Amino acid sequence: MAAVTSVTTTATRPGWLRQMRTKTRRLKLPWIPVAIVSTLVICAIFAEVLTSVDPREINMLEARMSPAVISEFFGGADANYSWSHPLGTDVMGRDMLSRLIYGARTSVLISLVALSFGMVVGTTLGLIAGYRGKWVDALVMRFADAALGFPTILVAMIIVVLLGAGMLNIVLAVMLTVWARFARMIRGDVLAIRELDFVTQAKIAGVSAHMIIARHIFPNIVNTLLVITSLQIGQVILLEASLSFLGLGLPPGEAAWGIMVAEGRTVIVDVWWLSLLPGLAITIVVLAFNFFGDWMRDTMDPKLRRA
Amino acid sequence: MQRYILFRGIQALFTLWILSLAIFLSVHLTGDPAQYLLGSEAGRTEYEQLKKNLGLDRPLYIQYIDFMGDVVRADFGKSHILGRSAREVLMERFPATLQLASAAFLIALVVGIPLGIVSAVKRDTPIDMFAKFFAVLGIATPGFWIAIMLILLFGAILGWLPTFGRGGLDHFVLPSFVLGWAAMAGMVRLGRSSMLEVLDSEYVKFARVKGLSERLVIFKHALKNAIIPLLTFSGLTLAGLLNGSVAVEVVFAWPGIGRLMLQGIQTRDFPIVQATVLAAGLFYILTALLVDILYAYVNPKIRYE
Amino acid sequence: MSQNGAATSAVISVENAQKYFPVSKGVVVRTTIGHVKAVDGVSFEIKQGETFSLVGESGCGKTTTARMILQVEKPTAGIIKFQGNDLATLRSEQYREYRASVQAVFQDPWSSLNPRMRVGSIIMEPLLTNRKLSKGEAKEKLESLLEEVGLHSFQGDYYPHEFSGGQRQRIAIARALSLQPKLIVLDEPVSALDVSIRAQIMNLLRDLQERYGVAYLLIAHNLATVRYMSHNVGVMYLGKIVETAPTHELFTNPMHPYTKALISAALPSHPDIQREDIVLSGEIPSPLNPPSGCAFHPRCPFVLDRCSKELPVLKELKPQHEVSCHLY
Amino acid sequence: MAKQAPVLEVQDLRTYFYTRTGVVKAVDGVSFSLMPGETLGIVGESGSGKSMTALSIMGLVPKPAGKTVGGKVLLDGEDLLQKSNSEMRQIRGRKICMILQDPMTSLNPVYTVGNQLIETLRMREDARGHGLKERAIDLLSKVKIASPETRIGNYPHQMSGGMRQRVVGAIAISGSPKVLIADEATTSLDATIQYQYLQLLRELQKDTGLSIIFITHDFGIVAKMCDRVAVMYAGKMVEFAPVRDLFNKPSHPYTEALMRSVPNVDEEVDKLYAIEGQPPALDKLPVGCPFAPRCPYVFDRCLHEYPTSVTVGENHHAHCWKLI
Repeated sequence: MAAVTSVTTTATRPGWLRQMRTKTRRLKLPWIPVAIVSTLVICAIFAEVLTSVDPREINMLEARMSPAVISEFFGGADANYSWSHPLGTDVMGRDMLSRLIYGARTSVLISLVALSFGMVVGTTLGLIAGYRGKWVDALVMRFADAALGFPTILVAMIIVVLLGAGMLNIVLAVMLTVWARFARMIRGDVLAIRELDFVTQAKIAGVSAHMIIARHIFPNIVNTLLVITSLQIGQVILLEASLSFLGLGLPPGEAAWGIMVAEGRTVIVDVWWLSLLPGLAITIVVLAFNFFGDWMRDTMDPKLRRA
Repeated sequence: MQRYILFRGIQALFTLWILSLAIFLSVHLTGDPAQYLLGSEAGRTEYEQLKKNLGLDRPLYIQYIDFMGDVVRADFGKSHILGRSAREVLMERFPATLQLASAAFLIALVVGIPLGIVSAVKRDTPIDMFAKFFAVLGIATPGFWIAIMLILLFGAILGWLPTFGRGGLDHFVLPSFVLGWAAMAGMVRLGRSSMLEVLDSEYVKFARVKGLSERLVIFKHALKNAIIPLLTFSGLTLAGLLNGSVAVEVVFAWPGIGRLMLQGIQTRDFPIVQATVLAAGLFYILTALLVDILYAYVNPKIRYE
Repeated sequence: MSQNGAATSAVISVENAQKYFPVSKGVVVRTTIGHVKAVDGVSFEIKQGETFSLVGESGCGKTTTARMILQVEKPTAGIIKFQGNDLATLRSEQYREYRASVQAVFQDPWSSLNPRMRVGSIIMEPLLTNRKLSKGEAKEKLESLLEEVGLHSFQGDYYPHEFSGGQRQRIAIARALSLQPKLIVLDEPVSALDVSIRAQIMNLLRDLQERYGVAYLLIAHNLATVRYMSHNVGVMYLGKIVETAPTHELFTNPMHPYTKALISAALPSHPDIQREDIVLSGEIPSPLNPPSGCAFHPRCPFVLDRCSKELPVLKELKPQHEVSCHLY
Repeated sequence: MAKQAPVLEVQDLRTYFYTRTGVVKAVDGVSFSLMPGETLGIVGESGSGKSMTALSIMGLVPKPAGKTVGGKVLLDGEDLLQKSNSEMRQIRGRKICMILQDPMTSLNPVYTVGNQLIETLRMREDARGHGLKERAIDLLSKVKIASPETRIGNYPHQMSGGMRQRVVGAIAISGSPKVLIADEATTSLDATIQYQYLQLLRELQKDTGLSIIFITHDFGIVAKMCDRVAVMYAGKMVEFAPVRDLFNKPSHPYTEALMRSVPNVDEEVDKLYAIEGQPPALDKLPVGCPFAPRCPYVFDRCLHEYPTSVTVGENHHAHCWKLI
C-alpha cells in the first residue's frame, strides 16, 4: 500500500495534498497542542522578526501600561494603554509582548540544551547498563535512583553555591535529573529487548555486540526515546521557570518567563498582568507538550498498540 | 524483610554521605569562606589569623574529617548574617516547613488517591473527565504562579484568606493547596492507571466469577494492589514537595527552611546553607526510607523474601 | 560414551555436559550459597539427517542443554564435540564455522523476528555476517530461501508484523537455513502456533530434513509432536537424561518409571484408549536442592530402598535403549 | 441415558464486539445443552469464540466494547441473560463457577489463600461465623493439598503453579455449584501436573455430580474427559456430537481436517494432513461458510450461504452443505 501512495504522490499534485490530509487524519494529530508548540518554536527562532522592540529597553515614561487587547474593551476611562504595547508594559516600561516572545526563546533554548544532553547521556548509560548488566547496571542505576529521587532544588542550590547564578546553572541542574529518567526507561526497555529471541538469534549468527546494539536494540528503543522526550519537555520548561523564579538562573531583568512572574509578584494587585501573562504562557506551553506527549505515547508505544 | 530494610538503610546512608560530600566540596571549592566572612577591607594578618582559627589552613581531608564530625553532631557553625547558631535557626524554622509539607502531603493523599480510584472505576463518566482535567492542570501549572494568582483572587480581590505568614488554620489553606496540587495530580494519574490495570487482571475477573459483591471486588481485591505503586510514588512526591516548598514559602512569606535556604544562598551564608540543605536531604531520605519499608510491608512478595 | 562405529556421522556429541547457575545471598558482600544444577551430566549424540528430541517438564534442563550447544550458555563442565572435534580446542575460524553450522528456531514467532527489520534482512543476517556475497547473489539466495519455506519471493520487502504466526515461523526457518547448517535447534517450534497451523510447520521441517540431511535437536513438551518428528528421544528429569531410545522403542516400551508416567499422562488420541494409570504424587523438586540418590525417588511409584542413597547410571538394556534406574 | 432435564441450556447465544473497524461477531448463534453430571467439551482455536461463550454464560463479557445481543442461557430453566447484576452475583459461585486459564494470576497476590477461600465461603448465608477456617482447610484437603493447615496461611507466590490451580479449583467448588466451566484450565501446567489435576476434577465430579464444560484447543483433553463435544470455528458451533462419534466419524470438514493434522502419541503417523491458510479475522468474515476458503470439499453453495444444521447420527449434528 505504501508503494501505491508514493507513486500517486509524484504523479498528481492535488492527490498529494489530499493524501497528506487523509494521512494526518488517520494519525489523529492533536491539532491544538501542535499549533501551540509550533507557535512557541517560531517565537524562539524568529524573535527578532516578530518584534522590533528590545525586551530589555527601559522606558519609565511608558511604565505600567495595561494590555491594550483587554483595556480597549473592558478598561475604564482612566485605563492607561496604547496599541504600541498590545500586552502592556512592566514597572520599568519594558514591552510585555516582546519580553514574552524572547522568554519563549529562553525556555526553548534551555530546555533544548538540557534535554539533549540529558538524552544523550541517559540513553548511552541506559543502553550500556541494560546490555552489559551486572555491576555496571547496578552502579548506573544506583546513581540514577539518587538523581531521580533527589529534590532538584537542592541540586540547583549546590550548583549555585559552586558556580553562582546563571544559565549554565539551570542547564546543569536540569540535566542532572533528566538523564536519570532517560537512563531508567531506556535501560528497562533494553533489559526486555535483550531477552527477546531475535537478539539471541543474532548472537547465534555471530553478530558482534556493537552491531546487535546498533541494529537490533537501538531501533527498538527509538519510540520510547521519542515518547519520553516529548513527555519531558513540559517538565523541563516548568523546572526552568521555577529556578528562574527563585533567582537561581538568569540575572534579573533578562527575558525569561519565570523571572517575569517573579518581577510581578510584589505589585500583583496593581499591575496584575505582569505575573499573569508569563504564567499563562508557561501553563499553556506545558499543557500542549503534555498532550502531545500523551498522544505520542498512545500512537507509538508498541505495547499499547499490540493490545 | 530485615535484609531488605538493612539494604535500603545502607543505601540511604550512602546517599546522605554523597550529599554531605557535595556540600563540603561546593563550599570549599568556591572561593574562600574566610574572605566572605571578613569582607574585602580586611588586612592580610587578620585574614591569616581567621583562616587559622577556622582551620582552613589545614589539608582538605583533615578539614573534611572535621566537617563530618560537625555534621554528626549537627553543629554547622554560626550564621554570620543572623549572628546565631545555624542549628538554632534551623530548629526554629523546621516545624513550619514540616507542618506545611505534611498538610500538602495529606491533601495529596486524601484527595488524590480517592479521586484517581473513582476516576478509574467510573471510567469515561463526568467524574473521570473532571479528575483527568484537574490532574493535567496540576501537572502543567507552575506552583509559584498559581500561588500568586490565588493571592490576587482570595487575598486582594475577595479578601477571604490571609496571604502571608504563619498563623491560624486559615493560613494553611492557600499554601498547602498550592503545594499539594502537583503531588495530588500525580496521584490521580497514577492511581487511575494502576487501578485500571488491576481491574483488568485475572484475579479481579476471578473474584467476580466466584460471585463476590462489587464492593468487595473493588475495595478488597483491587484497591490494595492498586495502592502499591502509589506508595512508591508518594516517596517521589516528597522530593516534589521539597522542590515546590521553596517557591511556596517565598511567595506566602512562610517562615520555613525553604525560604531560609534561599536567603542563605543569596547572602552566601554558608552555615545556613549547609544546615538547611543537609536537613532537607535528611528529611527527604528518611521519609523515602519509611515509604520503602511501608511498601515492603504491604507487598508480601518482598515481606517473605 | 559409546565411541564405536558411526563416529563420523555424528554431527554433534555431548559428553557429560553440566551447567550450574550460582545462587548468591547477602546484602553488601554477596556469597554463593549454592548452585542450581540446571544440567547435571548429560550425554547424547545426533547423527546427520536425524532428529533427536529432548522431552521433560519445565525446569528439567532441556532448554539449557540446547543453549549450551548454541554457545549462548557456556557449559560448567563437559565436552561438546562438533564432527568429532572438541569445541574447546577449536581455532577461531573453525569456531566461527561451528557457529555458522548450528542455527536455531525458537518458540515464540513474535519475539524471534526484529520488528524494525525487513524480512529480507532478517533472513539474510546470518549469511551476510559470515559470508561475502555480491548483491545479486544475495538477492537470488533470498528468493530461493523464501520459496523454500513456502513464502513468495516478493515478501522479503515486508516487515514481520505483516505476517501471521505460522508465516513468521516460516521466516525463522528460512533464516536458520540460510547458512546451510548441519544442525538446527528447534526449541518448541510449534507450541505457540494455532492447532490448525502446526501440521504445516512440522511437515515443512520434515521435508527440509529429507532434502538437506540437516540434523535437528528438538526441544518439546508435547509427546505427540516428539513422536511425529524424531528418530531418537532423550527423557530428562532434573538436569539428567533418565532414559534414551529410538522413538518407536521408547513409546512402545518405556522402562524408566518417569517415562512411563509421562506417557501415561499424555492425553489420548482417542476416547477408547485406556492407559496404565500412573499418577505421580507431589511436585517437581527444586533443582537448587535436588533429592539425594535418584532425583525421581520421592515421586516414584516403584521406589526401592537404595534409590534414595545411590545415584543410578545409564545402562544399555537393549540395543540403543539406555535407562538410568535401579529397577533394572 | 434416561431422559433428564438439562441443567444448562444455551440457545442461539450471540455476543458481539463493537470496535472501530466494525462489528466482531465473537459468538454467533451458539446453542447447546448440558445434562447433570455430564462433561461437555468446547474445542476450537484461538479466536473461535470458545472463551467468549463461557464469559457470556457467566455474564462477564468485557464492557463496554462487548455485548451479548441475543439468545438465552437457561440455568435450571431460568434465563441468566435476563438477570440483574446483583442477581447474577448470587448465581455466580453458587450455581455456576469458572476456572480461568492462568493459575499464576487468578489469585490475588496480596492475600493468603486462606483469606481468599474464606471470603468465598462467607458469602453464603449458611456459612457465617465459626468453622469457616475448618471448612477452608477441609476444602484444601479435598483438592489434595498436602498439610492444608499450614498451606492456608500461604501467599500465592509461595505455591507452585499446580498448587495454585488446585486452590482455584477449591474456591470454584466451595459454593457447590452445579456447573463448572474450565477455560483452558490446564494449558499452562506441566504434563504430569496436568494429569493430576484432570484426575482430581474427575473425582470431584464423581463426588458432587457437577456438570463440567471444558474449553480447550486440545483434542486430547476432550478424548480423556468429555462425554459430548462441540467444535467451534469463527464464532459458530460447526459440529456437535457424543465424544466417540466425533472421533470415529468427524463429519464437518474442519473437524476432520483438524483431527488429521494433530500428531498422535499412540502410534506413528506417516504424514500429517496440513490445513491450508489461516483462521479468518472475525471482523472480515467471508459470506457463507467461514471455513470455505480452507475447505478441501468447497463448492459454490458454500461461498454464498451459511450451512444449516444437518443430523448425521444420534445427537450428532454438523453445519455443512456437503452432508445434505
